[in-house]
Amino acid sequence: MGRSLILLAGLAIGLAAGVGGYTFVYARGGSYMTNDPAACANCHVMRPYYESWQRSSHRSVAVCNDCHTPADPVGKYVTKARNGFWHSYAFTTGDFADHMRATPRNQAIAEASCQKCHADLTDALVGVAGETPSCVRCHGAIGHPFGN
Amino acid sequence: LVNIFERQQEGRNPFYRVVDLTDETEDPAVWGRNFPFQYDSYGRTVDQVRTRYGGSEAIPRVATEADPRSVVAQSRLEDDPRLRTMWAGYAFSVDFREERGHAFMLEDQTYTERQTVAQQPGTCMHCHASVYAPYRKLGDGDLILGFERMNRMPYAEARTHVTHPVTCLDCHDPVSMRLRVTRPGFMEGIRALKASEGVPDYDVNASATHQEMRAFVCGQCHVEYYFKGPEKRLTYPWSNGGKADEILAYYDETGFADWTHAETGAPALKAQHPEFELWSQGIHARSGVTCVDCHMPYTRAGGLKVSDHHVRSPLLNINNACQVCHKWSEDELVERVYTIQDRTYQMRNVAMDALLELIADIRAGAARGAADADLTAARQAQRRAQFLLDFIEAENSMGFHAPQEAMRVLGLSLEHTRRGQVAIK
Amino acid sequence: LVNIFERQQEGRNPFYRVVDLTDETEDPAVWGRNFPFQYDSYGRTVDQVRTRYGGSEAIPRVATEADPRSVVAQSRLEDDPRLRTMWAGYAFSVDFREERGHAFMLEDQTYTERQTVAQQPGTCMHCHASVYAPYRKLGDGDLILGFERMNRMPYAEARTHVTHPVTCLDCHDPVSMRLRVTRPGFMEGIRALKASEGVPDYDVNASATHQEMRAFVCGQCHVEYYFKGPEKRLTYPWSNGGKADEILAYYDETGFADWTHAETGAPALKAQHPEFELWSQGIHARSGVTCVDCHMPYTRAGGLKVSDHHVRSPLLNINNACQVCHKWSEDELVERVYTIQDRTYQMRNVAMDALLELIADIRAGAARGAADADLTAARQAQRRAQFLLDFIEAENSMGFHAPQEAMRVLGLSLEHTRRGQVAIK
Ligand code: HEC
Ligand code: HEC
Ligand code: HEC
Ligand code: HEC
Ligand code: HEC
Ligand code: HEC
Ligand code: HEC
Ligand code: HEC
Ligand code: HEC
Ligand code: HEC
Ligand code: HEC
Ligand code: HEC
Ligand code: HEC
Ligand code: HEC
Ligand SMILES: [Ca+2]
Ligand SMILES: [Ca+2]
Repeated sequence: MGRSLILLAGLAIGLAAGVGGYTFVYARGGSYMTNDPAACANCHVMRPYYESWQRSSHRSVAVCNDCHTPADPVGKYVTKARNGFWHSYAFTTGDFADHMRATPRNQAIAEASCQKCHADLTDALVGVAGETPSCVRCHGAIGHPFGN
Repeated sequence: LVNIFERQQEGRNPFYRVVDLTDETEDPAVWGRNFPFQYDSYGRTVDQVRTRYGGSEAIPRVATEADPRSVVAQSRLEDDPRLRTMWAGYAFSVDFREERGHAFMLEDQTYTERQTVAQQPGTCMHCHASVYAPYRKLGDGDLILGFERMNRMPYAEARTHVTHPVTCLDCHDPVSMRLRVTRPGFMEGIRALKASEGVPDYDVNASATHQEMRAFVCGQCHVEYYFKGPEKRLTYPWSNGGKADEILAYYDETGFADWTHAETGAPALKAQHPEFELWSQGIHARSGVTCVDCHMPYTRAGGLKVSDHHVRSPLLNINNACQVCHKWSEDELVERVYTIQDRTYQMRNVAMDALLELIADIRAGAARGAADADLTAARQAQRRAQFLLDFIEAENSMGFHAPQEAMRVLGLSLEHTRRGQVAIK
Repeated sequence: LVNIFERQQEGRNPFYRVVDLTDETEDPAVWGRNFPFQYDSYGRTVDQVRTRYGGSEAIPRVATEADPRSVVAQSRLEDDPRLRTMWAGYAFSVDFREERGHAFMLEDQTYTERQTVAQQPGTCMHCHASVYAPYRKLGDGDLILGFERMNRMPYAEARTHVTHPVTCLDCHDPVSMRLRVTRPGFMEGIRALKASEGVPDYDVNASATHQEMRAFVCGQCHVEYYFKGPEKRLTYPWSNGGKADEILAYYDETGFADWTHAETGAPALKAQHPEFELWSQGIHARSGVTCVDCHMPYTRAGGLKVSDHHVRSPLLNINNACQVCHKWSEDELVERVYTIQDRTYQMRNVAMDALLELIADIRAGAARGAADADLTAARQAQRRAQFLLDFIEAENSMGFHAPQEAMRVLGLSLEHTRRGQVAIK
């Protein structure tokens, strides 16, 4: 099946379901709506990240969506739909790198997520910096310790 | 009258401002009332602890009229007498010590014997005292003008205009607490450097990112410099670029020399603490890791994360300085640093022994009346070999800030020595 | 959408065994029926793509009776004619090419002109053919005995005993698929190295960790070596340690020389591909990062995670080779490698120009009848400078495997050259 066709199919159903169409159903993407990390691990390509998260200091305190979706409820589902669609599309076509990198948009979301829980602790440095410094720069391993 | 510093939406900057700070507030104790954690750690820069190549050792001495210090750092000249030969005829051959914490900067400069054997200019003050307020006062509000005026004074006179070592005011805006560059030498130096990279009219305080500022505040002083012209203007020689050989090319083009070598007559150069320049060539700089990340790492203080103002060797603070980014054990991290430093030290010694051979060869050549052309070539080689060697010798991380680059520079030093010996033998 | 269905299936499926493999199964095609992914990628080592300092370029040539190859890699001698002088009088000065993929190892060895200008021993086969089964056959089941017997044969005779380049059998146990060391040269070399570190009677296949094995399988061949004694026993010179200067000390103690330099009469040494030795001194080795992590990284084949058997330059495969550990962009990672390699290349050239000056000085010295003592000292210096330079020149990562150590070795080379010139001038 041609990529453009998949894209169309994906778009059609995807928009309806809010996330990646056929893939969505088949890959138990319904769970995309839940907060259960196992949902993300439905895709074997997510498994390494799931596993590294399980080894992270945060496994007991934060799930995928705490760090990979924005705080506000609307943005949360918009992001899920957006990622859900593109991940489903990429997964279906197999068109993605073995070692994926968060898109700038999702990097920003992950960065911002730290503040959700640590604002009190970091107010001082954030205030003086005049901008929120990158937390990931030093705490890169927080969600996923060395080696996915 | 407790007024809480204006909070942005999420309630940032929960500092209680018990006093108002202005651009005239020099005394760190006053700032300390608003920021006790930072003030306390700032005060701890009086500690003296030695590492294999860094830190410093507290050497007791009998205080005298001329030099009231009862404790100094170890003498580098006694550790390695070859330095006396390298610097023959220059003040550094009389007194050169391991550097220690910020708290000592003003007294160490005031009482070094380098002051007694030579007449030093007010320019020196730029990096050893809190000069921001004094410059502005001298310049009737104009920082640069005050800088120029103090440069021209004899050291003793300039000394009467300053009171503190580097203090809060020198790195922070008193109202926003943002980092800022207050040193004319760096403002002009970084402008020249950016220009050499094709960025015109660079204004550091307007254009630098927050991340860059975490290195620039240190680059104000931890850099190679010289005094330009009769007005002794402090100048950072970066208009060709910041690498050791680019700086050497700048000095060769301008024909500048710090002094004439007493044993060979070579137009010699002295390199000084180019931490900022060497760091810039390393993998950490390339990865956005700044001086502050390692020398003032965040630390937990009560319910806050604060920057450790006890500026010191990271080897004395591995946990905060390195382990957030590197999951290796403390011992392993120290070993990694020592492995890098030991290699650098080995090559430094090879290059220094070779340089001393060249110096001896030039003396012998002059004694037996070698051809002027050969002598001149050999002296030029000595000037260059010596500057490149000194660049790594004077840099204070023993190569850690950029391990491969440090070895490249030492290799180039050895190459100049070789050519000099070929020319004169 | 079949695509995704397959992927979920693969996700669960382990590989099937359609054929049984034994210690006699040499043909990779047979193994390929059980392991198609690995076999396919293994086959791709015929690709030739060039990077700034690595990979290789496919140069078409007219096949001849003597050399039927219609494509070879670029000549390193044409790229840098100074190598001819460094190796004057040795086979390498006649033909030396950039190395290419594993698929070519046997034919490139068979047809290099180094075979026509010199009589090579069967020992050569150790690293260019699948010798595991042939050794055991020759030794009536005894690997070491077979190794010794083939070493003593002339190359042409030994050649008739082998069929394949390195193949599955050489790195894998046919039943468990576990990694294993099959090369006597490495078994004995690593034993000597461990002994020098105080570990007696080291048996690599019994004692090595899985992680170590991921470097040892490569260390079987990517190492410095020489042929010991009349029985031409392949020997890895590690009993003093694996650093360049420790290996040089070993050769000096044993008084070994590869050949006599044609222009100076120096007892010269040739260093060859010490990737394993240099890597061992680097930060990656220290961090447990092995050859395989970068040159055979895990890759997604359908839903399976397999090791990429297309062994090649990691710069042609940055995402799998580097980005698993480094979050930098591909361009940035390539730039980091080139920055390291360019520095190494600069110092390599400085050291080589200096060496050629020394060679000229020795010739001039001999011509004007300089004192024997001086000539001997200069020739010793040439031997040492040359070996250390060649150690980095012959190493194939242009310094990347251990950037600072590579510069240290080049610096030591330059130092020997300097001393040699001082001795003879
Ligand atoms: C405590 C915060 C946190 C949690 C919980 C977390 N992650 Fe992450 N994740 C991050 C950060 C930080 C990054 C890196 C973003 C960057 O580099 O800018 C990241 C990156 C990723 C990436 C992209 C790979 C990369 O390196 O850019 C994937 C995929 C991912 N996470 C999946 C998951 C999944 C699946 C889960 C749940 C099983 C999860 N994450 C849980 C913080 C988290
Ligand atoms: C339908 C399969 C699937 C599911 C379910 C899935 N992912 Fe992914 N995800 C992918 C694929 C495929 C990619 C690679 C996309 C690319 O690189 O273009 C990816 C990439 C990512 C990335 C990095 C790239 C980016 O877009 O920033 C993050 C972060 C991520 N996923 C998080 C999650 C989280 C969190 C969940 C659960 C809420 C999740 N994924 C569920 C398939 C999936
Ligand atoms: C859903 C809430 C939540 C999010 C989101 C979150 N954290 Fe945490 N984090 C916690 C909790 C709870 C702890 C453990 C309690 C404590 O020590 O404060 C913790 C601990 C930590 C610690 C100290 C322990 C350790 O693992 O070193 C660091 C550092 C940290 N978080 C950084 C981050 C960064 C960086 C991010 C964003 C990438 C992040 N956190 C996102 C809740 C969160
Ligand atoms: C320059 C490096 C750096 C950056 C940037 C950084 N941190 Fe940290 N962080 C540290 C260090 C060092 C510590 C350890 C402090 C200690 O343990 O004394 C730390 C500790 C923490 C802790 C644990 C405190 C404790 O011991 O309970 C949390 C939570 C945290 N950081 C969150 C963040 C967040 C959120 C950000 C982004 C706003 C951030 N960090 C940015 C270096 C950094
Ligand atoms: C990645 C960490 C790191 C960064 C970034 C870094 N340094 Fe260092 N620095 C070190 C280490 C490690 C040493 C060696 C300390 C020792 O030998 O005890 C050192 C040594 C020093 C010394 C001598 C310290 C002493 O105890 O004598 C000075 C001064 C210095 N650095 C200044 C700087 C400046 C200025 C910058 C930025 C331009 C910088 N450093 C960037 C880690 C760092
Ligand atoms: C106003 C000039 C000035 C500024 C700005 C400055 N330093 Fe220094 N620094 C000095 C001087 C002078 C000394 C030596 C003091 C002495 O030996 O008496 C010194 C010493 C040091 C030492 C050596 C301490 C020891 O124990 O040996 C370190 C480390 C250091 N500085 C790092 C930094 C860092 C990091 C920054 C920026 C955050 C910085 N400095 C900013 C002038 C400065
Ligand atoms: C561009 C900034 C700068 C200027 C200008 C400067 N210094 Fe320093 N000085 C430093 C730094 C940084 C250190 C700490 C690093 C080191 O010692 O290498 C230092 C260290 C010292 C030390 C302690 C170590 C030693 O050398 O014994 C003395 C004394 C000293 N300076 C004297 C002077 C004198 C005298 C002058 C003027 C002729 C001067 N300095 C000008 C930046 C400067
Ligand atoms: C040599 C430069 C320097 C001096 C002197 C200095 N600071 Fe800082 N200070 C810094 C740097 C760098 C940071 C980190 C700022 C950032 O990253 O935004 C910092 C951060 C701070 C912060 C913000 C919270 C935190 O800890 O990160 C406060 C408050 C502060 N300093 C107060 C002081 C006070 C009070 C003094 C004098 C007693 C002082 N500083 C002296 C360099 C300096
Ligand atoms: C804010 C993060 C950060 C901090 C803090 C940090 N490093 Fe690094 N370090 C890096 C990065 C990034 C690299 C480059 C390799 C990579 O991309 O992972 C690196 C590389 C290194 C290397 C290998 C490069 C070389 O020069 O050989 C050593 C050794 C090292 N760091 C030691 C240290 C030590 C010791 C400290 C503390 C004094 C330290 N680092 C502090 C991030 C950091
Ligand atoms: C951290 C990654 C890494 C590790 C570990 C590593 N290498 Fe490399 N290797 C490289 C890079 C990068 C190059 C340079 C490739 C280029 O210049 O195109 C290279 C080059 C080579 C080359 C020349 C390749 C060519 O294309 O010409 C050989 C052969 C080699 N390595 C063998 C080894 C061996 C054997 C080991 C283990 C003993 C090893 N490498 C370990 C990254 C690595
Ligand atoms: C049996 C000996 C042997 C073993 C085992 C071996 N190699 Fe090689 N390797 C060679 C030879 C011979 C060549 C050169 C072939 C040629 O040029 O014809 C080579 C070439 C290479 C190249 C250069 C490819 C290019 O494009 O330039 C790389 C990279 C390499 N090997 C890496 C490895 C790694 C990694 C391992 C272990 C997983 C390994 N080798 C195991 C003998 C071996
Ligand atoms: C200890 C293992 C080993 C032995 C023994 C060995 N080689 Fe190699 N050979 C290699 C490796 C590894 C390479 C690829 C790396 C390189 O070319 O530097 C290689 C590359 C080559 C190449 C291709 C590149 C070039 O030099 O033109 C030729 C031809 C070659 N060897 C011939 C021989 C001959 C002839 C002998 C015997 C005199 C021999 N080899 C013995 C390991 C070995
Ligand atoms: C130069 C050495 C070498 C050769 C030749 C070689 N392999 Fe491998 N192979 C490896 C290494 C290294 C691994 C990684 C093993 C590990 O880390 O456990 C590996 C892994 C494997 C695995 C395990 C699954 C995986 O991909 O990680 C299989 C199956 C395999 N190889 C099959 C083969 C086959 C079939 C051939 C011949 C066509 C072959 N190998 C030739 C070195 C080699
Ligand atoms: C399995 C993990 C891993 C892989 C794969 C890996 N690295 Fe590294 N790399 C490291 C570690 C660990 C360090 C040491 C610094 C540290 O502790 O973070 C490092 C350090 C470095 C450094 C700084 C040290 C130096 O020599 O300057 C560079 C550059 C680098 N890596 C590039 C690469 C490149 C290019 C590749 C791929 C060819 C690669 N790395 C593959 C883990 C890895
Ligand atoms: Ca010191
Ligand atoms: Ca090659």
